[in-house]
Amino acid sequence: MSALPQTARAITYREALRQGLRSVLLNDPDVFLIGEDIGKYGGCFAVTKGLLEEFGEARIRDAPLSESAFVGAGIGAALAGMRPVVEIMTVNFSLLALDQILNTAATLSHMSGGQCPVPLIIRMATGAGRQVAAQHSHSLEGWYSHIPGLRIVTPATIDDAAGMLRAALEFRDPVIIFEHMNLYNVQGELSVDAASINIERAAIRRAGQDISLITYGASLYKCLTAAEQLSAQGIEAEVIDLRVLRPLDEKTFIQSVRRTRRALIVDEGWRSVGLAAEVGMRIMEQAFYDLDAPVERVCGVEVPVPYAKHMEEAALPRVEQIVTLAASMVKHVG
Amino acid sequence: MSALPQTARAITYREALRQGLRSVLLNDPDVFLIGEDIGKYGGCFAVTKGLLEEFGEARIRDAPLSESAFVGAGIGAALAGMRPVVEIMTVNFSLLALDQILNTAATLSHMSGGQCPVPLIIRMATGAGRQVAAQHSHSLEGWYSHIPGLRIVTPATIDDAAGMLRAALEFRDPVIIFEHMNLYNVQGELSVDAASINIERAAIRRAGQDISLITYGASLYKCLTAAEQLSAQGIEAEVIDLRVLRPLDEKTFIQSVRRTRRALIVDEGWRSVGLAAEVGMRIMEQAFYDLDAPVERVCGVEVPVPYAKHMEEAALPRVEQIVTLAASMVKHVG
Amino acid sequence: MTLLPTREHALHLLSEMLRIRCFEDRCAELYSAGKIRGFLHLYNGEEGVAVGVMQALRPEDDIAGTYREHGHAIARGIPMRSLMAELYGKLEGCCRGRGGSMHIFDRERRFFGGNAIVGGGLPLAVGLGLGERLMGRDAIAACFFGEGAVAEGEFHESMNLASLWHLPVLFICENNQYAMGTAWSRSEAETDLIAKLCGYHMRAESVDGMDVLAVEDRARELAEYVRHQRMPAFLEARTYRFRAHSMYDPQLYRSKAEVEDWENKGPLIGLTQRLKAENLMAEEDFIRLQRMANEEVDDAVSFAEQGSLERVEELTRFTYAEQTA
Amino acid sequence: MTLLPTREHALHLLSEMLRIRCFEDRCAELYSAGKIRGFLHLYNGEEGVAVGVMQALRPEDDIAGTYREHGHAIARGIPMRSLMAELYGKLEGCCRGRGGSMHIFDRERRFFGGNAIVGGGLPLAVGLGLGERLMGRDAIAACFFGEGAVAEGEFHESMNLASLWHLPVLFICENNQYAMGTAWSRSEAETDLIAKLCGYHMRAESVDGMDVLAVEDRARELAEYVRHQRMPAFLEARTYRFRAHSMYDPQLYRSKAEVEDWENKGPLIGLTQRLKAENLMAEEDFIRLQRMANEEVDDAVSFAEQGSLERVEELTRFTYAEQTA
Ligand SMILES: Cc1ncc(C[n+]2csc(CCOP(=O)(O)OP(=O)(O)O)c2C)c(N)n1
Ligand SMILES: Cc1ncc(C[n+]2csc(CCOP(=O)(O)OP(=O)(O)O)c2C)c(N)n1
Ligand SMILES: [Mg+2]
Ligand SMILES: [Mg+2]
Repeated sequence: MSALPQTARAITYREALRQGLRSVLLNDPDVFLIGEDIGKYGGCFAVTKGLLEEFGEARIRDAPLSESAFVGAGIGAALAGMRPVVEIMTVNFSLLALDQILNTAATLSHMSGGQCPVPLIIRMATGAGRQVAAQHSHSLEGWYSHIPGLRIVTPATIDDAAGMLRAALEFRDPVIIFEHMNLYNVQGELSVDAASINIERAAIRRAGQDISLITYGASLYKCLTAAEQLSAQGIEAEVIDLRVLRPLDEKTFIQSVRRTRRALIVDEGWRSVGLAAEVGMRIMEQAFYDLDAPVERVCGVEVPVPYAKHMEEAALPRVEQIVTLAASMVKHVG
Repeated sequence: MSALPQTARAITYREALRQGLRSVLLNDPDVFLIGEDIGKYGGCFAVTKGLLEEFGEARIRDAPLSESAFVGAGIGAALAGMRPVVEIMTVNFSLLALDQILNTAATLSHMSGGQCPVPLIIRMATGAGRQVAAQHSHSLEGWYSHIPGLRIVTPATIDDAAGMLRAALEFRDPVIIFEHMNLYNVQGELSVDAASINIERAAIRRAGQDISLITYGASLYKCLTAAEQLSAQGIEAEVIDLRVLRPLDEKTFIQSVRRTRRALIVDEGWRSVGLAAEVGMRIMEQAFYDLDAPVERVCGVEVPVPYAKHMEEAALPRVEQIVTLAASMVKHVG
Repeated sequence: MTLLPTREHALHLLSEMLRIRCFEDRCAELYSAGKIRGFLHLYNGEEGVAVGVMQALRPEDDIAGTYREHGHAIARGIPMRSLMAELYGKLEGCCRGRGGSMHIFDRERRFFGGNAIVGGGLPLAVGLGLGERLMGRDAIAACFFGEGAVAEGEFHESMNLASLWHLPVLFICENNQYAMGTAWSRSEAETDLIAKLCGYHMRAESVDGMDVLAVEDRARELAEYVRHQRMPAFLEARTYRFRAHSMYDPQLYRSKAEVEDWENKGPLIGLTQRLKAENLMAEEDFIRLQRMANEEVDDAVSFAEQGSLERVEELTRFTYAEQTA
Repeated sequence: MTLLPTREHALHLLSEMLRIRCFEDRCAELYSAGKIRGFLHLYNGEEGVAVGVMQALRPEDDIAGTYREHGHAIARGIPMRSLMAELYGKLEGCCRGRGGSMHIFDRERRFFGGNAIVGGGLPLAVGLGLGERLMGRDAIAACFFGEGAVAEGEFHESMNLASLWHLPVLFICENNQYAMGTAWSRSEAETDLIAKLCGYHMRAESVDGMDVLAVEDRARELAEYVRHQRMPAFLEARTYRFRAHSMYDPQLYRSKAEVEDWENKGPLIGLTQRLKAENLMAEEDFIRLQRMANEEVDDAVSFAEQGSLERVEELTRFTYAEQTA
């Protein structure tokens, strides 16, 4: 995580998320929160800590363990005119609510001929790296981005953590915000006014001309570190943080690849039929003749994430893998 | 559906599935069926009709509407030593059981260090084309094939409908069999001994040297029809039926593409982050230098499938689209 | 036996039920004629439930129905034209032809579907109730669902949440005794539905769903309770569907005699007989109402026939909301 | 008050509980020392439930636990060595280090997890019961779960299915009154769990989970019922967890006094006092048992310390079964 600047006024990603929540709660009386243990307990990852005391039980609603019902409750409340922000502890548990998310939230606007958009925000933790094993370590945000009607965002930076929620509320669509578990403790400076954060564009986090490293979420930091190491070898990588997985901002990465002529995609999700395949395929479709080498991907290995540390590490994208593959791609062809 | 031969001894896809079920019920006393309305009602698509009368209530178990519990019941019974075959009426309802499918069935074998494989078969209907609208028309088989630990198969032919179940029972893994709703009434001859059907290899359904059309499920017939039309234009398309979406048999299509140097993927599932992206990306990774043109895809449009016939048609891959795109790809380069 | 209301109201109830019956019978014909496609689930026999309950609701209340929701939609006042046009897949349909029979929406009338996932409307209705509560309005949410949904996990979660959070939701279980071909007793270990409800600390009662007056009576009382106590309530309406589950159902699971038995207890027959017995209605009144209903359906059909088709260029429109917040 | 069993059996129960307590306390230390990682949920205070219930089960019976399952695993007879090695992530662990604390499996002892999805083990246990029934064996399935799972849809579906299908499943709800920070009364509209069960037509009762003898007594009776009647039964064990939910929990939701109160009612204290009062045990017996437990844990720790690591080349192994059918 060293790539993120540590400054005197640094706050954690967790605090940035909390500031984002506080500010929308303060600004919009229709915003309220639902989730398991977000109130009295303070949030399973402590993101919502203190909000119950500040905003009260009506707006910070602890829910019983019933993911399907309380996501559905969010959908209904959104239809009634409120702006619910629902927390599901981790993406693994969201499978219990998938019927409501896919069959209802994502579908109602179109199916009703535009009458019933569902302005619902869902936040969930995702990702591995804390040895919490198979049933708590999935990275399904890429998988979710298959679903039309949803907007999928993956804040990786402190600014995005603070500002994406407000930006999401500008839409009247269901938006899912995926927070990588490994980022909560990351520190950084809140550098911009949250008002300028959008959820429509990817961001170039590092400029370079030799290869495009395309990524999102916690893998951004692995790519930035890899880019530093590549730079030491004389290879300048451009690092693109997709930020929004659906609708995908292909313009930013296609333009980058047209310049660099090589792309490596880094995605913690399982490799097959994942987000990396989509990014690669878009490049195939739109920049094939610009490529000097086939697009490659470094992804999560296709196994349920194991507990043991060395095995978990082996299952996730590693900096050294990125560096080696990127270097070989640049050197391979002219 | 004209591409499938109609003969005197023709049976329907539905009958072929039923024969497959009967034969495993007859051969293996541990096989039993669970599902909603598979018994008294005769199956919502009439696949299981008559089985209750023949095999009795203990082996043909009508389940109440509780997808999660009865899929879980299948998992547990499999662990106890039985060979359950669970029917979920359509893939849309399977979302209610996704926790059991992903967090348990797909995960147990690896997570338990190999102690607890889950030899469970799940059958479900998939696909659009019958104007049953958004909540009954999803094609999520490609999406499911993201999940390690599952085997995903998509019988498209009469032979596969009859034989894939037996082949699936040869594995001790969870296997999901996706039956496209539009195929149930298709007729054809049962041409081979079901014993020779495997669920490991893709099949070349039509040989050709100018372009590879890569597809599966009901779209196979669209591709075969398109191939005939292309042939009239002097273009010989090879048509590949993937048959198994996970683990993907890439060898067959990579070899084909190496020969034809062009590939068009046809997939009724939504385009982004779907199976077609994976196939395209594999070609990128393994046959990039053999390609004369970028791989293209014809997929389901990214909307909940609408009810009105003309709109539904517009949302699904069409023969004319395949023909036009394939022809332009062949003419464009080379 | 519930007291008879004024003649005017009684005729209104009868007329509403007749309108639904006529609409449904016509739908069956139109389906055979290939004008309507997809899955079609008709409400014949259950008209007393939708009509009875709807009397207790106000325009500001929210409604969630099932895929067997033509009756709810008509009783709620959605114009037959917009409904029929929807079944025809026409642009003039309430959902511009995107929804079809199982997905009727009318935001203006606060009719939030039409849901083809059994049990899927329950969490949504809980949310509508929550929304109303948080918005500080005194509207309530009414949720119709079949008894088949009771076995689903979403039922359980929704009952608990509505009760725990004191939400103004009126749950109406249309217990027509079959879920497709599965008899109630073959899907539930405990077949006394009201006994089941004791797990949720919620006011609950049963009513004869074939008696529209009884349904109205209980719905009014429960709706008032929900509205004023801001607590959910549960009404089981015992009813029966006269037709097949959908247009594909050979009905192997029940006997003709059983169906006929129930037909004789039908909601239209019951009310008609009572009104005639009490001299509140003559045969010509009935004929007039039936004719009016038929004419309304005729009009809806010709409206639908003349309707236009959405342009296919609009296919992806509304996948995302057109307006931002 | 339940009658005391033989001295030998009483000491066995005490010893089993002590083994669990020692193991859990050591786990807490090892977690602080960084030897164990991930989420760790300890069973302190609830030992009477696992130990009491396990007396009623036979080697051929199936078991499904939760992520707080060290106690179940130890009481079932899974060697501490293989358990501790698993917590260390070592190849010698029961799952070769792939599972960790929340995912303990031991097929030989028919211990089917370890499940980190709240409620996730319930459908699985229903299936184990179904499997036993269909295989024609007289084994039963025992399913442990926390009271937090009761609000989940999977609970409802599983209760209904087990009862409807007459499956031999013994459900044991470990009601320790909190699901993470959520008190039972804040998650359930109806807080009488046995009343809730009336919706499933299933034999159900509550027991003081702090009294291992009472738990054993009720579990034996219900297990016999399940085994011979081929019907499910439900046991609520009222208990309390002494430690935080997991290693990350500041316990803002309950007072120190409440915890202390319950500690004084602990299952170890209770049994120890009774045995001493009845002169069935002397202080040195207790000390001996404790020493033995400690030694067993010491041994398990050194076994785990000396364990090896799975080769990373084996990462994808077991994603699919190695043997075909
Ligand atoms: C979750 C889910 N599972 C299965 C189905 C298929 N299905 C459609 S209607 C139906 C029966 C529902 O019965 P009930 O709830 O009693 O309503 P009714 O049709 O009797 O009005 C079934 C099983 C579905 N639509 N949704
Ligand atoms: C479906 C699901 N939702 C949320 C969680 C997060 N979670 C883990 S344990 C827990 C509390 C469960 O409480 P209970 O069932 O009472 O068991 P206890 O921890 O008290 O033993 C929660 C909410 C989860 N693991 N699974
Ligand atoms: Mg019904
Ligand atoms: Mg608890």
